[in-house]
Amino acid sequence: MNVVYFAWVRERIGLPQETVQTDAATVNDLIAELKSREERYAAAFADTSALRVALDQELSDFDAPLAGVTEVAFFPPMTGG
Amino acid sequence: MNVVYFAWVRERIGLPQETVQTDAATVNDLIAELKSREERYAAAFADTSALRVALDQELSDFDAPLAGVTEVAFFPPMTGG
Amino acid sequence: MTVRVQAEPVDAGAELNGFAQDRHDVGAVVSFTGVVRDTQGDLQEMLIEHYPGMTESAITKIADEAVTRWDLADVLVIHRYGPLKPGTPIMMVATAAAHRAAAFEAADFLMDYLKSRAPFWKKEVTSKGAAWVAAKDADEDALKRW
Amino acid sequence: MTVRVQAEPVDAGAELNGFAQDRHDVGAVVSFTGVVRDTQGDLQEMLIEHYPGMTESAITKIADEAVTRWDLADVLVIHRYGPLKPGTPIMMVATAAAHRAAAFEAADFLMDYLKSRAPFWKKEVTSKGAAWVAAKDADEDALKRW
Repeated sequence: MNVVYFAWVRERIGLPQETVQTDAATVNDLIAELKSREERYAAAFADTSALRVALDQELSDFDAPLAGVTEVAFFPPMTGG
Repeated sequence: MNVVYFAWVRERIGLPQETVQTDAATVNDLIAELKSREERYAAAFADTSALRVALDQELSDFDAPLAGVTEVAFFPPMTGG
Repeated sequence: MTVRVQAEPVDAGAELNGFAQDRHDVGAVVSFTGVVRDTQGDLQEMLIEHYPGMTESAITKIADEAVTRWDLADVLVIHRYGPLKPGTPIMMVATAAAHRAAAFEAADFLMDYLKSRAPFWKKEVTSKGAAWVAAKDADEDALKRW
Repeated sequence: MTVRVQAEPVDAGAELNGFAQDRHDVGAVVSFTGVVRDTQGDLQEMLIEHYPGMTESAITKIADEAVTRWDLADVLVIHRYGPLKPGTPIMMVATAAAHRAAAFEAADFLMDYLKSRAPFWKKEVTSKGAAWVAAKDADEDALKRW
């Protein structure tokens, strides 16, 4: 699974994207798995209310299932316009 | 007193402006006086709800007094923009 | 604030690019361009009559009111008169503000008031003849929003 | 409908003049230009990050929604990414319609959604360092209007 990060999420984790081998059933499960790995993930995912997630480039929810998903993106609330 | 006409009011009366000698106290009085003069004025002023009036280039009302006014303008509702 | 009433064509793009250029506190610019519409494909020209003495002062009064109501960095109003070809701009409004809500609302307000309170009258010339454009009740009603 | 995501500068005036030029049923064109604001006079540049795969599709989805809700002749959205200097356009939106209400409302709607639903992130670089611009609750709340 391709996991991509933007803005300060990218900066805290220290890379723009990575391939993650995981059996996580939902986005929340994936986050728990990443947080348990290293401190930089724990820091980036400390407050998920400050984060947004997109599954295969569509905005989604943290309890959404990951079955069939090839790209997960984490980023702060968008500030376009 | 200078009386000016715009759009179809000007066309019905047949001139863009004229000098009117009058003792009319209000706009309504002036209209009554003009209507009594000639058919073209009667036609132009037949329905004052379809007209607007400006006194010295400020939108005003038909019952406004004419004391001190030097220019009266009659025209249909504006269609700018 | 810039208010212009002119017979000459309006280059909306050039006006937009020249508007509020020197203001570093501007984050939002809204423009409105009114264009001569030819829905039936039969319009030869649109004639705009105006009240020369009153026009600029009436527009300036409306623009002053917008500046009072919203925190604007700048306001532009240009309105043409005379004969206009289909597809060409009749007028334009631009507003500049720190944030988008003020710029949008002020431009919307300016248009509603210019429509019904600035002394312009439109006449359409088609192959069937010439006819004055009637004011719409909806345009008068729109003023109640503000 | 035109949607562009680009690193290159946006010439808002040229875009406005080229927009909906061939449509005879257009009476109203509204444009919004978002400009890099430098209220404190200390901004060196603004960096815009985006999500290349998702950006155009997210914007297109928002523009499609606008076309569904309002009777529009055309819609334009251009958004830049990369480093931007103060005073330059970040993005622009334009809407064309027969009447002004649709053009104004659709442009306002597009801006509200682009602000909070298109994957862009702003970072401000000043003499004090670089900081990500935080999303405002007011921008999220603005979506409830529609």
